Amino acid sequence: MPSMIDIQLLHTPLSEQACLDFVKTDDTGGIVVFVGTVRNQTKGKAVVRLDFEAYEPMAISEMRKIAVQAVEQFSLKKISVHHRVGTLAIGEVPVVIAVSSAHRKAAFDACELVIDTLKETVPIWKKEIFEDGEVWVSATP
Amino acid sequence: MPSMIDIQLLHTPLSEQACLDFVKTDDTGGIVVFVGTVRNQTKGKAVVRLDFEAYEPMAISEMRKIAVQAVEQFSLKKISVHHRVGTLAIGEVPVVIAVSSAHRKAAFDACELVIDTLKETVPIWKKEIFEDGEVWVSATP
Amino acid sequence: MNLKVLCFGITRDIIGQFEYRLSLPTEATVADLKNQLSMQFPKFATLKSLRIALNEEYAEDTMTLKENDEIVLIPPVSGG
Amino acid sequence: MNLKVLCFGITRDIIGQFEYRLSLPTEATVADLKNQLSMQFPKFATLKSLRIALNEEYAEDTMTLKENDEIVLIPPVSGG
Repeated sequence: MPSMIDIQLLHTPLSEQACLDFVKTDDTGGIVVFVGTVRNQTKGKAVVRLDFEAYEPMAISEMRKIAVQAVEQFSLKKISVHHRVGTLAIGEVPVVIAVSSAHRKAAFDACELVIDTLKETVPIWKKEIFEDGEVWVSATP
Repeated sequence: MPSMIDIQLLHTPLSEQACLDFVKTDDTGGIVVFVGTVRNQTKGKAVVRLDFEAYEPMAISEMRKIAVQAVEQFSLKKISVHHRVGTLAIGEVPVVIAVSSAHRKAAFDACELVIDTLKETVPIWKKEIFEDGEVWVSATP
Repeated sequence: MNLKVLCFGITRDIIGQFEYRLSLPTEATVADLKNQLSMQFPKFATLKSLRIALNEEYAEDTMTLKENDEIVLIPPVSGG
Repeated sequence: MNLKVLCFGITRDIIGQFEYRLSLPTEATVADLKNQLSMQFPKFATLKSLRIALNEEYAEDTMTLKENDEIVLIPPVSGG
Protein backbone atom coordinates (compact mmCIF):
# COMPACT_ATOMS: atom_id res chain seq x y z
CA MET A 1 0.00 0.00 0.00
CA PRO A 2 2.86 2.45 -0.60
CA SER A 3 0.88 4.96 -2.63
CA MET A 4 -1.69 5.30 0.16
CA ILE A 5 0.94 6.18 2.75
CA ASP A 6 3.20 9.24 2.89
CA ILE A 7 5.76 9.29 5.72
CA GLN A 8 8.31 12.06 5.97
CA LEU A 9 10.88 13.14 8.54
CA LEU A 10 11.98 16.63 7.59
CA HIS A 11 14.60 19.15 8.69
CA THR A 12 12.59 21.98 7.16
CA PRO A 13 9.21 23.57 8.05
CA LEU A 14 6.20 21.30 7.51
CA SER A 15 3.35 22.10 5.14
CA GLU A 16 -0.14 21.21 6.37
CA GLN A 17 -1.37 21.74 2.81
CA ALA A 18 1.04 19.13 1.45
CA CYS A 19 -0.41 16.54 3.85
CA LEU A 20 -3.96 17.56 2.97
CA ASP A 21 -3.28 17.43 -0.74
CA PHE A 22 -1.80 13.93 -0.40
CA VAL A 23 -4.85 12.45 1.34
CA LYS A 24 -7.57 14.05 -0.82
CA THR A 25 -9.19 11.56 -3.16
CA ASP A 26 -12.36 11.68 -5.19
CA ASP A 27 -13.98 8.99 -3.05
CA THR A 28 -13.14 10.57 0.31
CA GLY A 29 -15.99 11.46 2.63
CA GLY A 30 -13.96 13.20 5.30
CA ILE A 31 -10.44 14.28 6.11
CA VAL A 32 -9.14 14.81 9.63
CA VAL A 33 -5.84 16.55 10.31
CA PHE A 34 -3.90 16.84 13.54
CA VAL A 35 -1.35 19.65 13.76
CA GLY A 36 1.01 19.81 16.72
CA THR A 37 2.47 23.19 17.66
CA VAL A 38 5.25 24.29 19.98
CA ARG A 39 3.72 25.79 23.10
CA ASN A 40 5.14 28.90 24.76
CA GLN A 41 5.14 27.39 28.26
CA THR A 42 5.30 24.14 30.22
CA LYS A 43 3.72 24.09 33.66
CA GLY A 44 3.82 27.88 33.70
CA LYS A 45 7.51 28.15 32.79
CA ALA A 46 8.33 30.09 29.61
CA VAL A 47 9.79 28.00 26.78
CA VAL A 48 12.33 29.69 24.50
CA ARG A 49 12.52 26.99 21.82
CA LEU A 50 12.44 23.21 21.31
CA ASP A 51 15.15 20.97 19.89
CA PHE A 52 13.91 17.76 18.27
CA GLU A 53 16.15 14.84 17.39
CA ALA A 54 15.32 11.43 15.95
CA TYR A 55 16.88 8.05 15.40
CA GLU A 56 15.95 8.69 11.83
CA PRO A 57 15.71 5.34 10.04
CA MET A 58 13.79 3.76 12.90
CA ALA A 59 11.58 6.84 13.38
CA ILE A 60 10.53 6.51 9.76
CA SER A 61 9.94 2.77 10.00
CA GLU A 62 7.94 3.11 13.24
CA MET A 63 5.80 5.89 11.72
CA ARG A 64 5.20 3.66 8.73
CA LYS A 65 4.12 0.76 10.98
CA ILE A 66 1.59 3.01 12.70
CA ALA A 67 0.28 4.23 9.36
CA VAL A 68 -0.08 0.71 7.92
CA GLN A 69 -1.91 -0.41 11.05
CA ALA A 70 -4.27 2.60 10.89
CA VAL A 71 -5.06 2.07 7.20
CA GLU A 72 -5.98 -1.56 7.89
CA GLN A 73 -7.88 -1.00 11.13
CA PHE A 74 -9.94 1.96 9.88
CA SER A 75 -10.09 1.25 6.14
CA LEU A 76 -8.49 4.61 5.43
CA LYS A 77 -8.18 5.92 1.89
CA LYS A 78 -4.83 7.62 2.52
CA ILE A 79 -2.60 8.82 5.33
CA SER A 80 0.19 11.37 5.52
CA VAL A 81 2.48 11.70 8.56
CA HIS A 82 5.15 14.40 8.53
CA HIS A 83 7.44 15.00 11.50
CA ARG A 84 10.07 17.70 11.77
CA VAL A 85 13.43 17.56 13.55
CA GLY A 86 15.86 20.32 14.48
CA THR A 87 15.26 23.56 16.34
CA LEU A 88 11.66 24.87 16.42
CA ALA A 89 10.47 28.25 17.65
CA ILE A 90 7.23 28.86 19.58
CA GLY A 91 4.23 28.32 17.29
CA GLU A 92 6.12 26.18 14.79
CA VAL A 93 4.79 22.77 13.81
CA PRO A 94 6.64 19.56 14.78
CA VAL A 95 4.02 17.15 13.43
CA VAL A 96 1.16 16.96 10.92
CA ILE A 97 -1.05 13.87 10.52
CA ALA A 98 -3.74 13.80 7.84
CA VAL A 99 -6.08 10.88 7.14
CA SER A 100 -8.90 10.43 4.68
CA SER A 101 -11.74 7.98 4.91
CA ALA A 102 -15.14 7.22 3.44
CA HIS A 103 -16.67 7.88 6.87
CA ARG A 104 -15.69 10.77 9.09
CA LYS A 105 -15.98 8.85 12.38
CA ALA A 106 -13.24 6.47 11.22
CA ALA A 107 -11.09 9.43 10.19
CA PHE A 108 -11.35 11.03 13.65
CA ASP A 109 -10.63 7.75 15.45
CA ALA A 110 -7.70 6.90 13.17
CA CYS A 111 -6.07 10.33 13.41
CA GLU A 112 -6.29 10.33 17.21
CA LEU A 113 -4.88 6.80 17.48
CA VAL A 114 -1.98 7.67 15.17
CA ILE A 115 -0.85 10.70 17.20
CA ASP A 116 -1.33 8.81 20.50
CA THR A 117 0.76 5.87 19.24
CA LEU A 118 3.39 8.10 17.62
CA LYS A 119 4.01 9.72 21.00
CA GLU A 120 4.58 6.30 22.57
CA THR A 121 6.66 4.39 20.05
CA VAL A 122 8.47 6.63 17.55
CA PRO A 123 12.10 7.31 18.54
CA ILE A 124 12.00 11.09 18.50
CA TRP A 125 13.00 13.25 21.46
CA LYS A 126 12.46 16.89 22.30
CA LYS A 127 14.41 19.09 24.65
CA GLU A 128 12.73 22.19 26.04
CA ILE A 129 15.02 25.19 26.26
CA PHE A 130 14.18 27.69 29.02
CA GLU A 131 15.89 30.99 29.84
CA ASP A 132 17.77 29.26 32.65
CA GLY A 133 18.23 25.68 31.52
CA GLU A 134 16.94 22.83 29.43
CA VAL A 135 15.22 19.51 29.94
CA TRP A 136 14.53 16.37 27.89
CA VAL A 137 10.73 16.14 27.87
CA SER A 138 9.24 13.15 29.74
CA ALA A 139 12.65 11.52 30.26
CA THR A 140 12.42 11.38 34.06
CA PRO A 141 9.40 11.13 36.38
CA MET B 1 -15.65 35.65 22.86
CA PRO B 2 -15.80 37.06 19.29
CA SER B 3 -12.05 37.04 18.66
CA MET B 4 -11.87 33.33 19.48
CA ILE B 5 -14.53 32.43 16.91
CA ASP B 6 -14.38 32.74 13.13
CA ILE B 7 -17.57 31.81 11.26
CA GLN B 8 -17.83 32.28 7.51
CA LEU B 9 -20.33 31.30 4.85
CA LEU B 10 -18.61 31.79 1.51
CA HIS B 11 -19.53 31.67 -2.17
CA THR B 12 -15.88 31.12 -3.11
CA PRO B 13 -13.45 28.22 -2.56
CA LEU B 14 -12.46 27.61 1.06
CA SER B 15 -8.90 27.81 2.36
CA GLU B 16 -7.92 25.18 4.91
CA GLN B 17 -4.82 27.26 5.65
CA ALA B 18 -6.94 30.29 6.57
CA CYS B 19 -8.80 28.22 9.18
CA LEU B 20 -5.54 26.78 10.51
CA ASP B 21 -3.90 30.18 10.72
CA PHE B 22 -6.88 31.57 12.64
CA VAL B 23 -6.77 28.90 15.35
CA LYS B 24 -3.00 28.80 15.91
CA THR B 25 -1.97 30.45 19.16
CA ASP B 26 1.26 30.39 21.16
CA ASP B 27 -0.41 28.45 23.98
CA THR B 28 -2.02 25.78 21.79
CA GLY B 29 -1.13 22.17 22.39
CA GLY B 30 -2.98 20.66 19.48
CA ILE B 31 -5.06 21.61 16.47
CA VAL B 32 -7.60 19.33 14.84
CA VAL B 33 -9.12 20.10 11.45
CA PHE B 34 -12.03 18.44 9.69
CA VAL B 35 -12.24 18.93 5.91
CA GLY B 36 -15.32 17.76 4.05
CA THR B 37 -14.98 16.94 0.37
CA VAL B 38 -17.45 16.28 -2.41
CA ARG B 39 -17.47 12.56 -3.13
CA ASN B 40 -17.63 11.19 -6.69
CA GLN B 41 -20.44 8.74 -5.92
CA THR B 42 -23.39 8.04 -3.66
CA LYS B 43 -24.40 4.42 -3.16
CA GLY B 44 -22.46 3.52 -6.28
CA LYS B 45 -24.10 6.14 -8.49
CA ALA B 46 -21.75 8.67 -10.12
CA VAL B 47 -22.18 12.25 -8.90
CA VAL B 48 -21.55 15.04 -11.42
CA ARG B 49 -21.58 17.97 -9.00
CA LEU B 50 -23.24 19.27 -5.83
CA ASP B 51 -25.31 22.42 -5.39
CA PHE B 52 -25.32 23.87 -1.87
CA GLU B 53 -27.76 26.51 -0.69
CA ALA B 54 -28.23 28.08 2.72
CA TYR B 55 -30.71 30.18 4.64
CA GLU B 56 -27.74 32.41 5.12
CA PRO B 57 -28.36 34.58 8.20
CA MET B 58 -29.63 31.63 10.20
CA ALA B 59 -26.90 29.31 8.92
CA ILE B 60 -24.34 31.76 10.25
CA SER B 61 -26.10 32.18 13.59
CA GLU B 62 -26.52 28.40 14.03
CA MET B 63 -22.85 27.79 13.19
CA ARG B 64 -21.95 30.47 15.73
CA LYS B 65 -24.11 28.79 18.42
CA ILE B 66 -22.32 25.48 17.83
CA ALA B 67 -18.92 27.19 18.04
CA VAL B 68 -19.77 29.04 21.26
CA GLN B 69 -21.01 25.81 22.82
CA ALA B 70 -17.86 23.94 21.75
CA VAL B 71 -15.53 26.62 23.12
CA GLU B 72 -17.29 26.49 26.48
CA GLN B 73 -17.66 22.71 26.71
CA PHE B 74 -14.09 21.89 25.65
CA SER B 75 -12.22 25.03 26.80
CA LEU B 76 -11.02 25.61 23.25
CA LYS B 77 -8.50 28.33 22.49
CA LYS B 78 -10.03 29.16 19.10
CA ILE B 79 -12.38 27.79 16.48
CA SER B 80 -12.88 28.47 12.81
CA VAL B 81 -15.88 27.15 10.83
CA HIS B 82 -16.08 27.93 7.11
CA HIS B 83 -18.89 26.60 4.92
CA ARG B 84 -19.24 27.10 1.20
CA VAL B 85 -22.42 27.49 -0.85
CA GLY B 86 -23.01 27.35 -4.60
CA THR B 87 -21.94 24.71 -7.10
CA LEU B 88 -19.07 22.41 -6.12
CA ALA B 89 -17.23 19.93 -8.32
CA ILE B 90 -15.98 16.51 -7.21
CA GLY B 91 -13.12 16.89 -4.75
CA GLU B 92 -13.99 20.45 -3.78
CA VAL B 93 -14.42 21.38 -0.13
CA PRO B 94 -17.83 22.38 1.29
CA VAL B 95 -16.72 22.69 4.91
CA VAL B 96 -13.61 23.24 7.02
CA ILE B 97 -13.65 23.15 10.83
CA ALA B 98 -10.47 23.90 12.80
CA VAL B 99 -10.17 23.95 16.58
CA SER B 100 -7.24 24.56 18.89
CA SER B 101 -6.93 23.46 22.47
CA ALA B 102 -4.37 23.03 25.22
CA HIS B 103 -5.03 19.26 25.13
CA ARG B 104 -5.36 17.28 21.94
CA LYS B 105 -8.10 14.95 23.23
CA ALA B 106 -10.41 17.94 23.73
CA ALA B 107 -9.57 19.18 20.23
CA PHE B 108 -10.54 15.84 18.65
CA ASP B 109 -13.77 15.58 20.66
CA ALA B 110 -14.74 19.19 19.95
CA CYS B 111 -14.06 19.02 16.22
CA GLU B 112 -16.11 15.84 15.86
CA LEU B 113 -19.03 17.25 17.87
CA VAL B 114 -19.03 20.43 15.78
CA ILE B 115 -19.29 18.63 12.43
CA ASP B 116 -21.89 16.18 13.82
CA THR B 117 -24.02 19.04 15.14
CA LEU B 118 -23.55 21.19 12.03
CA LYS B 119 -25.00 18.38 9.94
CA GLU B 120 -28.09 18.28 12.19
CA THR B 121 -28.95 21.90 12.86
CA VAL B 122 -27.45 24.32 10.34
CA PRO B 123 -29.92 25.27 7.55
CA ILE B 124 -27.81 24.32 4.57
CA TRP B 125 -28.99 21.92 1.87
CA LYS B 126 -27.18 20.06 -0.86
CA LYS B 127 -28.56 18.65 -4.06
CA GLU B 128 -26.67 15.85 -5.79
CA ILE B 129 -26.63 16.16 -9.57
CA PHE B 130 -26.35 12.85 -11.46
CA GLU B 131 -26.13 12.27 -15.20
CA ASP B 132 -29.82 11.42 -15.26
CA GLY B 133 -31.37 13.47 -12.49
CA GLU B 134 -30.90 15.18 -9.15
CA VAL B 135 -31.89 14.67 -5.54
CA TRP B 136 -31.93 16.75 -2.35
CA VAL B 137 -29.69 14.81 0.01
CA SER B 138 -31.42 13.25 3.05
CA ALA B 139 -34.71 15.01 2.34
CA THR B 140 -36.80 11.85 2.09
CA PRO B 141 -36.38 8.42 3.72
CA MET C 1 -53.76 37.17 8.60
CA ASN C 2 -51.53 37.10 5.53
CA LEU C 3 -48.24 35.32 5.87
CA LYS C 4 -45.20 35.00 3.65
CA VAL C 5 -43.21 31.79 3.87
CA LEU C 6 -39.69 31.33 2.45
CA CYS C 7 -39.00 27.87 1.01
CA PHE C 8 -35.55 26.27 0.88
CA GLY C 9 -34.30 23.02 -0.59
CA ILE C 10 -36.90 20.43 -1.47
CA THR C 11 -39.74 22.56 -0.07
CA ARG C 12 -39.16 25.07 -2.87
CA ASP C 13 -39.43 22.24 -5.40
CA ILE C 14 -42.66 20.97 -3.79
CA ILE C 15 -44.33 24.38 -3.57
CA GLY C 16 -42.89 25.60 -6.85
CA GLN C 17 -41.74 29.01 -5.63
CA PHE C 18 -39.35 30.54 -3.09
CA GLU C 19 -41.82 33.00 -1.55
CA TYR C 20 -45.19 31.44 -0.80
CA ARG C 21 -48.11 33.52 0.49
CA LEU C 22 -51.01 32.09 2.45
CA SER C 23 -53.74 33.14 4.90
CA LEU C 24 -54.24 31.70 8.37
CA PRO C 25 -56.55 32.74 11.23
CA THR C 26 -55.13 35.22 13.75
CA GLU C 27 -53.31 33.41 16.57
CA ALA C 28 -52.49 30.47 14.28
CA THR C 29 -49.55 28.39 15.49
CA VAL C 30 -46.58 26.74 13.82
CA ALA C 31 -48.52 23.47 13.96
CA ASP C 32 -51.44 25.09 12.13
CA LEU C 33 -49.08 26.27 9.39
CA LYS C 34 -47.65 22.75 9.00
CA ASN C 35 -51.15 21.27 8.79
CA GLN C 36 -52.21 23.80 6.17
CA LEU C 37 -49.11 23.07 4.06
CA SER C 38 -49.64 19.29 4.35
CA MET C 39 -53.20 19.63 3.12
CA GLN C 40 -52.27 21.81 0.17
CA PHE C 41 -49.11 19.89 -0.75
CA PRO C 42 -49.43 16.16 -0.02
CA LYS C 43 -45.78 15.65 -0.96
CA PHE C 44 -44.77 17.19 2.39
CA ALA C 45 -45.72 13.82 3.88
CA THR C 46 -42.73 12.28 2.10
CA LEU C 47 -40.19 14.44 3.97
CA LYS C 48 -38.14 12.97 6.80
CA SER C 49 -38.85 16.10 8.82
CA LEU C 50 -40.07 19.67 8.46
CA ARG C 51 -39.03 22.38 10.86
CA ILE C 52 -40.15 26.00 10.83
CA ALA C 53 -37.84 28.89 11.59
CA LEU C 54 -39.34 32.11 12.96
CA ASN C 55 -37.08 35.14 12.69
CA GLU C 56 -33.94 33.02 12.25
CA GLU C 57 -34.62 30.64 15.17
CA TYR C 58 -36.11 27.15 15.17
CA ALA C 59 -39.74 27.40 16.39
CA GLU C 60 -41.76 25.03 18.56
CA ASP C 61 -45.08 23.76 17.20
CA THR C 62 -46.99 25.68 19.88
CA MET C 63 -45.54 29.09 18.99
CA THR C 64 -47.94 31.68 17.61
CA LEU C 65 -47.34 33.29 14.22
CA LYS C 66 -47.51 37.02 13.57
CA GLU C 67 -47.94 38.80 10.25
CA ASN C 68 -44.47 40.29 10.12
CA ASP C 69 -42.57 37.19 11.21
CA GLU C 70 -39.91 35.89 8.88
CA ILE C 71 -41.23 32.37 8.41
CA VAL C 72 -38.95 29.81 6.77
CA LEU C 73 -39.49 26.16 5.89
CA ILE C 74 -36.56 23.97 6.93
CA PRO C 75 -36.64 20.51 5.35
CA PRO C 76 -33.97 17.99 6.51
CA VAL C 77 -30.64 19.81 6.41
CA SER C 78 -27.62 18.31 4.64
CA GLY C 79 -24.71 20.70 5.06
CA GLY C 80 -21.13 19.67 5.68
CA MET D 1 32.74 -9.16 22.38
CA ASN D 2 33.09 -5.48 21.55
CA LEU D 3 29.86 -3.55 21.07
CA LYS D 4 29.08 -0.05 19.89
CA VAL D 5 25.99 1.62 21.33
CA LEU D 6 24.34 4.76 19.89
CA CYS D 7 22.91 7.14 22.48
CA PHE D 8 19.99 9.47 21.83
CA GLY D 9 18.32 12.15 23.93
CA ILE D 10 19.07 12.11 27.62
CA THR D 11 21.17 8.92 27.33
CA ARG D 12 23.76 10.89 25.35
CA ASP D 13 23.88 13.48 28.12
CA ILE D 14 24.28 10.77 30.78
CA ILE D 15 27.00 8.86 28.94
CA GLY D 16 28.64 11.97 27.57
CA GLN D 17 29.02 10.76 23.99
CA PHE D 18 26.91 9.61 21.06
CA GLU D 19 28.87 6.45 20.28
CA TYR D 20 29.73 4.42 23.36
CA ARG D 21 31.91 1.32 23.16
CA LEU D 22 31.86 -1.47 25.72
CA SER D 23 32.70 -5.17 26.09
CA LEU D 24 30.26 -7.89 27.10
CA PRO D 25 30.62 -11.70 27.19
CA THR D 26 29.60 -13.58 24.05
CA GLU D 27 25.89 -14.46 24.14
CA ALA D 28 25.14 -11.44 26.34
CA THR D 29 21.51 -10.33 26.20
CA VAL D 30 19.73 -7.00 26.05
CA ALA D 31 19.12 -7.34 29.81
CA ASP D 32 22.86 -7.81 30.37
CA LEU D 33 23.56 -4.62 28.44
CA LYS D 34 21.03 -2.69 30.53
CA ASN D 35 22.56 -4.02 33.75
CA GLN D 36 26.07 -3.09 32.62
CA LEU D 37 24.94 0.45 31.75
CA SER D 38 23.09 0.86 35.07
CA MET D 39 26.18 -0.11 36.99
CA GLN D 40 28.47 2.23 35.08
CA PHE D 41 26.00 5.13 34.94
CA PRO D 42 23.81 5.27 38.06
CA LYS D 43 21.79 8.11 36.49
CA PHE D 44 20.06 5.57 34.25
CA ALA D 45 18.00 4.68 37.33
CA THR D 46 16.34 8.11 37.11
CA LEU D 47 14.83 7.42 33.65
CA LYS D 48 11.14 6.59 33.32
CA SER D 49 12.10 3.80 30.93
CA LEU D 50 14.95 2.55 28.78
CA ARG D 51 14.37 0.50 25.67
CA ILE D 52 17.01 -0.97 23.39
CA ALA D 53 16.66 -1.06 19.63
CA LEU D 54 18.52 -3.75 17.69
CA ASN D 55 18.88 -3.09 13.98
CA GLU D 56 16.04 -0.54 13.97
CA GLU D 57 13.53 -2.67 15.89
CA TYR D 58 12.62 -2.63 19.58
CA ALA D 59 14.32 -5.59 21.28
CA GLU D 60 13.09 -7.85 24.08
CA ASP D 61 15.29 -8.20 27.19
CA THR D 62 15.96 -11.86 26.37
CA MET D 63 17.39 -11.22 22.89
CA THR D 64 21.04 -12.00 22.34
CA LEU D 65 23.46 -9.33 21.12
CA LYS D 66 25.93 -9.81 18.27
CA GLU D 67 29.03 -7.79 17.51
CA ASN D 68 27.72 -6.19 14.33
CA ASP D 69 24.26 -5.32 15.65
CA GLU D 70 23.23 -1.69 15.47
CA ILE D 71 22.45 -1.15 19.15
CA VAL D 72 20.60 2.02 20.12
CA LEU D 73 19.51 3.35 23.52
CA ILE D 74 15.92 4.60 23.47
CA PRO D 75 15.04 6.69 26.53
CA PRO D 76 11.38 7.79 26.88
CA VAL D 77 10.32 9.22 23.53
CA SER D 78 8.64 12.63 23.24
CA GLY D 79 7.87 13.26 19.59
CA GLY D 80 4.74 14.93 18.33
